[in-house]
Amino acid sequence: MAQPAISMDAHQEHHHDTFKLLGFWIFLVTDCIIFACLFAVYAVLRTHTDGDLTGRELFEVKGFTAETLILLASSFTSGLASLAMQKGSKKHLLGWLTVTVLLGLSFVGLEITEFAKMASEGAAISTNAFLSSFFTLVGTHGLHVSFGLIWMTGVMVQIGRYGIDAHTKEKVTIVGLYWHFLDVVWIFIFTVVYLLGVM
Amino acid sequence: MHSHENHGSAKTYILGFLFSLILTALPLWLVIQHVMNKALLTVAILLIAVLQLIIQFFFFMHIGEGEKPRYHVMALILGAVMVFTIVAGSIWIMTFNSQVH
Amino acid sequence: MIKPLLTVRLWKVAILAAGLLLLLSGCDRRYLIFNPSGPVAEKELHLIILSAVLCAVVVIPVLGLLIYIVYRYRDKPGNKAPYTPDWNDSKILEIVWWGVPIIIIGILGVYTAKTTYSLVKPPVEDVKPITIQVTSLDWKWLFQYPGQKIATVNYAEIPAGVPVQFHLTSDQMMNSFWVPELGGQEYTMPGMAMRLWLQADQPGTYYGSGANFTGKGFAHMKFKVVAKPQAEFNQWAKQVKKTAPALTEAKYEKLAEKGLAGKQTYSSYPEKLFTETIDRNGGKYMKPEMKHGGHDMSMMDHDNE
Amino acid sequence: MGEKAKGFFVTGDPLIYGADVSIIITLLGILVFLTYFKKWGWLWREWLTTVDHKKIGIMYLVSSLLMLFRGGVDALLMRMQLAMPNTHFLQSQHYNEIFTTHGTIMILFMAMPFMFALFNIVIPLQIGARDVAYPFLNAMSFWLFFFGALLFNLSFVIGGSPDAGWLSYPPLSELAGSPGPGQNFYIWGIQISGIGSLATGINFLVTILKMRAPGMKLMQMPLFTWSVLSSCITIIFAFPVLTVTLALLFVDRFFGAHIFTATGGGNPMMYVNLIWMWGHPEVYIVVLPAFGIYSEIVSTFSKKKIFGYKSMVFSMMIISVLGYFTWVHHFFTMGAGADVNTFFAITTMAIGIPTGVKIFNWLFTMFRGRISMTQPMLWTLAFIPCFLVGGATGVMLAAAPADYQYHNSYFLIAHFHQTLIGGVVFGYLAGLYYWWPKMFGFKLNDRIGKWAFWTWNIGFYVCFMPQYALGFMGMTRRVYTYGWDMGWAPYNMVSTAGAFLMGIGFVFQVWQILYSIKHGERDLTGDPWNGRTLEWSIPSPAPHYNFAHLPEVKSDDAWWDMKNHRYGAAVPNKMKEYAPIHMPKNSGIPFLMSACWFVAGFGLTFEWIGVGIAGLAGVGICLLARSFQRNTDYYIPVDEIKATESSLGRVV
Repeated sequence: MAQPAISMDAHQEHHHDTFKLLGFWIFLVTDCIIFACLFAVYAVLRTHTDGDLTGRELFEVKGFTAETLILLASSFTSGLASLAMQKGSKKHLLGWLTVTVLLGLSFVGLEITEFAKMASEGAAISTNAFLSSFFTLVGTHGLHVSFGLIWMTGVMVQIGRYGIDAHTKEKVTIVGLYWHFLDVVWIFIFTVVYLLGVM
Repeated sequence: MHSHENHGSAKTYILGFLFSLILTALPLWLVIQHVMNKALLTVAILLIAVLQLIIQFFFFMHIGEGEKPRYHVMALILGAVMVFTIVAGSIWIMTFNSQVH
Repeated sequence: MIKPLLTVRLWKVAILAAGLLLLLSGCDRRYLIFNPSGPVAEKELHLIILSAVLCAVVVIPVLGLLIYIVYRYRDKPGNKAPYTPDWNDSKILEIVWWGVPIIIIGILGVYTAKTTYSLVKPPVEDVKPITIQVTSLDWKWLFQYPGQKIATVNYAEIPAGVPVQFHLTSDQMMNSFWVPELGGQEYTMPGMAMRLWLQADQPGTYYGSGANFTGKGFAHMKFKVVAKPQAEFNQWAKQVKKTAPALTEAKYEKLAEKGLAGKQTYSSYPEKLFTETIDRNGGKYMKPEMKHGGHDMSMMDHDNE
Repeated sequence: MGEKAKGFFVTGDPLIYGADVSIIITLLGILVFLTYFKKWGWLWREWLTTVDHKKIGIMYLVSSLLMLFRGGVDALLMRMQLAMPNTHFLQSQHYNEIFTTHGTIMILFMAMPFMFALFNIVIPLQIGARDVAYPFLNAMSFWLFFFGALLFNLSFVIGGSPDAGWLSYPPLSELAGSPGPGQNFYIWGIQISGIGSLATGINFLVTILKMRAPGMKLMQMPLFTWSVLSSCITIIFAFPVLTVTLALLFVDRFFGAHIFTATGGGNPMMYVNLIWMWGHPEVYIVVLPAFGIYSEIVSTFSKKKIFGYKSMVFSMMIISVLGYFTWVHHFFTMGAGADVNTFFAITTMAIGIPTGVKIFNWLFTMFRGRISMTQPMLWTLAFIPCFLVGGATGVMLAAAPADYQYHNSYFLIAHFHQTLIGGVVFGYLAGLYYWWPKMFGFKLNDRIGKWAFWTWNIGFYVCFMPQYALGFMGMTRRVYTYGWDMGWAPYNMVSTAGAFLMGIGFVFQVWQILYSIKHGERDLTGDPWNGRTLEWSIPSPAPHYNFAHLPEVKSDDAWWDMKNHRYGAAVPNKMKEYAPIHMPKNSGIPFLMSACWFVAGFGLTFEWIGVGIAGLAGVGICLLARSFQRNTDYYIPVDEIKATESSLGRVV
């Protein structure tokens, strides 16, 4: 970066920024395919309870509604973070990212509690096909969220160290996109798994 | 990167958030109150979910932005077709329609 | 009406193909697929011949063209053939080679669809069919005759000229039930009851085998299907009923252990053995959909009860 | 643990002891060589940490040729066992392992890396770019593939090979059917390399969309570039499905879940459904780039523009998307019903249409051209009849009721070997001969090459034509032995002879490479074939920045038109000043991170949770370390560019 950029290379540099974003969008599409397969498995196996409890008996409206709202709110706050970044306010950017991470942590916490409770009621991943597909689908999403939390924390440390520059801007944009995407996936988990489950 | 700084405003984020809240509450209410029969309800809440997806794509993820040609939008559309193929195709195939008449 | 309409229409095509097939097979009895011994295998053979002929219509001229072009336009000093380095487009030619394959695939598609739908129906309508329940085990085949209440292992007897509906399942690994001279195969899947219609026109002994890999003993999962005139078949069944031992739960357990087995014959079997096998392997989830016909693409017919 | 330790090393088979000894000797040899000649630093700096697409391509190539050898030996062992009835050369268990590894290796560890080798070596040069879009990710893809393949091959000597078939259908591949670690090796070997393949798909998609030379429009891209684009589109939609399917199988095996099990409500057919959703597009992934290669070669060696360019592009795009809608033809016989079967039969036949169109276009490219019989062209000409017949038997297989008779028989085996060898392998070999001078700066010897070509080709037909007949005779795949009663013996004998001929062909090629390293015709022009596309405009081998000046493209066949001063295209940029070139720095992280994946995969294979977690933690640390890296690139100064260019004989 220290070298003076010549016009041709400046042109290329500019491209490199949009490259990363395009590549990340395509990655998100591949992630969509991953979730599509898990949804397909869940849709096929959701009645295969092998005589055990069904979704209606296992899912708690209060719990999954809280999870939904928390994740939605965190998606909103991560949006506010990128807004703060565009205004150049490092303080607000870090503030909103912290709120996002805290919301994300409470989401993961709630999910772990929910899973633990189900397991204690004898509804574990090895119980039957329905629960296997439930835990893999919702668990994969949970893993994505957990990964996102570590990533976002890493980005926050970098903002703390380097401030808002081209590198950190790009990172915030991409991790924000990832975070919104996880909320979009959750909309379908909320609908297909939980709402159809308690219907 | 600096040429199109327009990554949404506070207004779009707040609007998107409000819409999403409504579109979350609505299907929840429909399901808890059993407003219609199961088949219709299923279709309704799935449609609402798709609507919320579209809202978030535009208000949170700003898919309309970026330089042309918008390859990421093409990728998403093709991705949507594939997602539909995977889910609907699997259900169709696995609805074990054994060769009985 | 023993021969369906398809046969008559395809007859001429079949004669054309006969030369080719003669070269290939010499109509040797060892080429099981070219020796259909029942209506199902016959229909399938007709489709095979039709598809081969339709493909040959394209393949042979193209091969000729290839040889001609490569010879004519080879890079050799003094080659007087025309040379047009920038000629790269011709609407008419493009239409021809998009059009011809589309037509060929269209014809083949129609016949494929017809045959596919016809094979889910009994091969003949006016004879009362019999049912045989087939269970693939590691590594042997169990045949149960719900009509006669007898069971056999690694061989099956059937009445000639009578449509047989095989109900196929597996109590272990997925296999595939194949008697080439009588017709194509169908998988045996744990938890599912697949239906396969076959029929032998003439008495005879037909080769059958498992076609989907199941592990160590897979290569030995062969069986014979013996077709007999109805009277002899009845006689055989009666004889078995009188003389053979019974297949008890305990004996079935033993039979289901991994290993090879010889031919066996049983005068009876636990009545619900077949359905219980299916249910135990997840079959209970398949039933409601089977009744529905299940054409609905949404998840509605997966409702919790 | 004691039980497990006892089964840790594979014992009891002289073939495997022999392999053990030769592996140890080879490894020792390499270690001694590197230490004695003080090459460790060189290895690390020039290869293990490189992000140069050309070097990565060469590493892919070497690995894939090694895997071709391993897969080929597997094939020969199988053919030896089947040459005669009732042979006791291999036990059932051993035979099952060998056909499983043969299939997996040939598709995932031979065809895929061979394809990626050509992607890497050719694409940036062909579109006039200095590197791929994400050079770091590109290096990571390679090392993920490398360590995935290593893990898979390790099963041969440690723990035992997988033995449930190359697609490992459950319930056989579940814990109940395959209790040993072999199946876990399969899952993690493929999973780790699969992540790399997915990343490569994204990488080249963005490279082609975003990094073309100034002026090159989409419809001016060379057809190989188009074919890679279509192949990458298929990769990004197909590979995630493989990832999920294998992950779910592992969840079943590791956590005792019931997704694909026969018990507990699981559904094995769902696995078959999912794995073919990847598996079928996979064959198009590997064959589409081969189509691109043929297009380049036919046009170059007929000295004529490719015929029906638009039609070629259109048909490749149709294939890449329609390839996603045909997967059920792999299990017509699972009783999904007449509706499903008819639908997928027709989509499958329909995909034959664009494929057929391409053959006509190649023919008419040669028509009124001037065909030179070089090695790349020979393989291309051999491909056409072979693929034509293979494609025709594919259409025959697509007719669902006919498939009931072919399914899992040797007819099917003959069919897919004809498309995969005749289509894919011939294509990659043609590409290898074509671009070899660009990679290494010399041509491969012609005389030995012709010997290799003819033994390969005659061997192919001798090997696989009898297998069609065996299919008609009712011989099913994956039987390790058979009797005298069915009359299969003579055909099997002939087939085995053919397989050995192909083996001899491979030996000729190894000899050809070794011989040509010493005696091959040097390429000093950079354009030994009188090529048409940009990769031939630069020296062979290409300097590490590829293009001293980015070329400006005004037409398709860009280099051809530059050479012939057409469409206002000048000989590129002679007069322009050089400018410093922006390049990515080397990095050791891809290698280390993939090594951590290997540790994780190995731990999870043996269910040693601690090792698994340690490996995954290592992966995480590498990711974070990369995220914190800032100075990841540098500039090549003008003096260095000048020096390099003049040493390569280019005017400065």
